[in-house]
Parts: sequence; structure tokens; C-alpha cells
Amino acid sequence: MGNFSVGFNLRDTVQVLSLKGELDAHTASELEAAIQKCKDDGQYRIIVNGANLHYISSAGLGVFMAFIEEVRNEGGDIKIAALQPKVFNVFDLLGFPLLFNIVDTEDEAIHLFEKQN
Amino acid sequence: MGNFSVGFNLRDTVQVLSLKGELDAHTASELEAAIQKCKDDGQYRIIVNGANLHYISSAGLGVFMAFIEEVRNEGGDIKIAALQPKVFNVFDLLGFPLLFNIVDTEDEAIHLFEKQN
Amino acid sequence: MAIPSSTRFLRKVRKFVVRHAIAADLPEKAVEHVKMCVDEACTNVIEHAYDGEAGHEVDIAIIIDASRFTVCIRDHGRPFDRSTYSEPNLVELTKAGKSGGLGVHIIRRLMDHVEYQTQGHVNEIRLTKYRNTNDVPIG
Amino acid sequence: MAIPSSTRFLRKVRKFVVRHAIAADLPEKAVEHVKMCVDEACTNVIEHAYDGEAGHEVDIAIIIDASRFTVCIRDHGRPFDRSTYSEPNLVELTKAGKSGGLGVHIIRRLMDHVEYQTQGHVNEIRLTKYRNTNDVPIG
Ligand SMILES: Nc1ncnc2c1ncn2[C@@H]1O[C@H](COP(=O)(O)OP(=O)(O)O)[C@@H](O)[C@H]1O
Ligand SMILES: Nc1ncnc2c1ncn2[C@@H]1O[C@H](COP(=O)(O)OP(=O)(O)O)[C@@H](O)[C@H]1O
Repeated sequence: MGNFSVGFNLRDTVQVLSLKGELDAHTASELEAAIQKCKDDGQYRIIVNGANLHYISSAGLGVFMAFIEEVRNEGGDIKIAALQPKVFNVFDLLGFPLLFNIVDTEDEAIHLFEKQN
Repeated sequence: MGNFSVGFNLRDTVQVLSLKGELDAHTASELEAAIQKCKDDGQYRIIVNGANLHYISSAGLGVFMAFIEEVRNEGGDIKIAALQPKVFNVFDLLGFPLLFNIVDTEDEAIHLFEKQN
Repeated sequence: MAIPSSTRFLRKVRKFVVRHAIAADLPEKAVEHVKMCVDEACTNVIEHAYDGEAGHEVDIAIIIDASRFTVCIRDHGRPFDRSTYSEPNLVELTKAGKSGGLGVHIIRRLMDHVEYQTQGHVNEIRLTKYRNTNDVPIG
Repeated sequence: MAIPSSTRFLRKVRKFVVRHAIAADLPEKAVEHVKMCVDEACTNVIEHAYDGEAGHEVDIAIIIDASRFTVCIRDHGRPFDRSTYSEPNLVELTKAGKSGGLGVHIIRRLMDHVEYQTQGHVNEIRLTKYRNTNDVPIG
């Protein structure tokens, strides 16, 4: 896709997905595939690191909406970390902070998973 | 005016006016004043050096049109030198090369004055 | 500009619109809003008006004047029937595992003025940001 | 954008228009042409429509779409009576020591399409450059 990629990184029992680039209706399928892969691996503890995510449209948000119920039903969660302010504003505008843990750093997200053990 | 200025430089018997910046309906009065000053000084052999002239509108061309007859009637001339290609194109579009000596360098213009002696 | 009806070109549209929004001196936040809403509107045209079908055209025009920055998006697809539209509820959408339903809401929230028009076979969405006209004092 | 009726603001207008012409991907030469013609048209509005009087307003709007780049310049001054206009002759103008008379000619030569309209108290000049729409292939 050129302008979007997902990096995989396992931290203990937590799968970290590091997003890079721009997440729109074209690239959303990449994130979808990445989360699908986590599910296939039985990996439901997921952190999405947005440090290098420069843009998100509603199609990107839609990926989180589509998977969160299922992931939580499996005892896992999708936690969102290190968003750039512009990107955070989009999550915030739509009320995502009420439904998702959105934290400043990946470590904080790890910490939240640890507390939930 | 900020974005336009005229430098004066006497080369032997020829007055060189070095234009700098953008010559439009606002700044044309500066060039007008400069040529007026040449006239007041009885200096009718004039070279306009356009090496640092980045823009000219018809108001700038108008200054040349307004003075050329009079200057020539006094035995002098206004020769135009070292225009940037974009600026030359404007002179060219309006047919100025038929009425004015427009040359590549100031030295060429000096040379033309010398030949006319 | 004109793009084919594929999400592949959304990025190109965003860049185009951002360039003009910056050239028009919109504040940074307004630039972001315009960028996002044009993306959402074009996405909707591609996915709904053209049902995700390639081979159609989406036209994007920009109008800049003293008081506003307007982007007009035109298509020849299915008109948007707003009578069937209702405001989304994020809790319900996620409960149902929906992957969408926020685009129109975002457009309405972030733009100052939004118009949908259909004339003949042409649908047009007009997205407008007003701007402070403290450009230059008269005098 | 809107500027007061003073030549002091011509430079600002040129910069504004050039920014958008570049953002619209016009070729360098077309950018120069648009810049110059907008300057000439605004100069004419200030000097003729408003008779050089300060305190009036000149409105500049830009429309960019897939096929063209248009600048609309609006004033509330004296309409341009084109029936009295005749093409300039440089030899005659210089012989007579005239300092002007080329602006309208330049506009006609350099723009692809020029329209003058007066509706009520509003005069509008529309300057258009067409562009090659080999933007993106459909597919
Ligand atoms: N340009 C359009 N043309 C046709 N239908 C549209 C258009 N925009 C939106 N819609 C309709 O409105 C609904 C809501 O759109 P939106 O809020 O963007 O969410 P989503 O596109 O994710 O479904 C769409 O599902 C579609 O039925
Ligand atoms: N916008 C305008 N409003 C009113 N009159 C105009 C306008 N533009 C041009 N004119 C008229 O047309 C004449 C020719 O204009 P132009 O070719 O630009 O030369 P100049 O402005 O140097 O006289 C002007 O002298 C003026 O009478």
C-alpha cells in the first residue's frame, strides 16, 4: 500500500502492533489483516502503538470498532497507545476514550494488561 | 516600498539603473522617479540592468514607454540589459524588442552606447 | 482534480486539498478538518454512491474566496438518501461489530457547512469552512 | 481573499494566487501567466473601476477543478465598457509617451478564457487557465 504498514512485536504475552503512515479506507484492510492474524494466533491481548501513525479516518476507527467486542469476549483487549495529538483528537471526537483504553505510552498499556491479570 | 529598489551607478557617461525586486503598479513610481532624476541631471544615456528584477507588470513597462521618446529626442537612449528570462518574456510578448535595445549584459549595452558616439 | 472511484486515490485527494487549504491560509486545525472530511466524503462516494465499483469518476473542485474554503465533490452514482440516515451511537456500533457508520457524523461535526445536492445524474457534496476575514484592514 | 483598493496589496494578491496555482499543479509558465493577469486585472480595478480611490474593496476568489484554474475578481466600482476598448499599438503608445494601455491586451493574450460581467453593482472579471487533465488514468 506504500503509505501504511503494521509492525508486529511480542512483549511477553502481549502483541504490539506498531502502526506507521496513514490509515484510511484504502489501508484499513492492512490493520484488519493484522488483527485477524492476532486472532488466528489466539493472541487477544493487543496493543496498538500509534507513535508513527500520522492520519486516521473513520475507516481506520472502524477496524477497532469491528474487533473490540470479539476480542474482549475472548478475555483480551485492544489498548491504544502513543497516539499523536492530531490522531488522538479523532478518537476523542467520536467518543472512543469511553470505550477504549487510550494511553500515552506503550508501557502504560502493558502495565494495564498486567494489572488485569 | 519594500519589494522594489533602484540602484544608481555611473559608468563613464552612462547612467546605470539596477532594478531589484518586483515592478508593478505600486512600485513603478520608484522607477519613474529614478528616470526623472536622470533627466533632471541632464543624463539621457541610461542603462536599466534587470539582473535582479524578478517581476514586471504592464505598469512597469509603462515607465519605459513614457520616457523613451523624450530621452531619444535629447540624443540619449534607454537600453535594457541582463533581464531574467521570465521578465524578458514579458517585454517580448508586447513587442518591446522592436523598439528597445534589449541585450544580455550591461557591458553589451555600454558597448552599444560607445558605438553610437 | 478528478480521480477514479478507488480508495487508492484518497491519499492523493488529501494531499491536493491540504495544499490548497494551506495556500489559503486556513489555520492548522481547519486544514486537518477539511482533509479528513474530504476523505470521508470521497470514501462515501466510492463505497456508497458507486457501491465500491471501479471505473467511475469522482470530481473534486475547490472554491476559495475571502470568507470561505469550499470543496465540492461530484459523482454520477446513487444519490445519498438522507431520510434513511440516523446519527450513529458508538456503543451500539461496537456492540454490533460494525466497522463503519461514523463518516457522515464526522463531516457534520467538523465542517461549518455541508450541502448534499442532486441535479439530474450528478450528485454534489459541498463542504465549507468559513474563515476569519481579518485578512487586511480596509484603508 | 479581499484587499483594499490600493496597489500596495498587489504583491499580496500575486503571492496568494501563485500559491494556489502551484498547489493546483499548473505548469510553471501557466503560474506566471495567472500571476501577471491577476495583477493586471486588480490594477485595472483599483485604477479604473475605483478611479484610484482608496477605501473600496477588491475580492479575489479562486476556483480549481479537474479542468481549469479560475480567478474571479469582484468590485463595486465603475463597470468596464468594452465597446470603447481598442487593441493597443506599442509604437503609437510610446510615440505619445503613454505609460499604459497594455493590461487588457496582456490578459487576453495570456489567459485561455476571460469574461467580464456586471450584475447589479458588482463587476466580475473571470480569468481562466485550462489544464491538461492527464491527472490520473481512470481504472
Ligand atoms: N455519498 C453517498 N452516497 C450514497 N450514500 C451515502 C453517501 N454517504 C453516505 N451514504 C449512506 O449513509 C450511510 C452512513 O454513512 P457514513 O456515516 O459515512 O458511514 P459508513 O460509510 O461507514 O457506512 C452509509 O452507509 C450510506 O448508506
Ligand atoms: N476593470 C476595469 N474597470 C473599468 N475600466 C477598465 C477596467 N479595465 C480596463 N478598463 C479600461 O480599459 C482601458 C485599457 O486598460 P489597460 O489595457 O489595462 O490599460 P491601462 O490600464 O494601462 O490604461 C483603461 O484605460 C480603462 O479605461
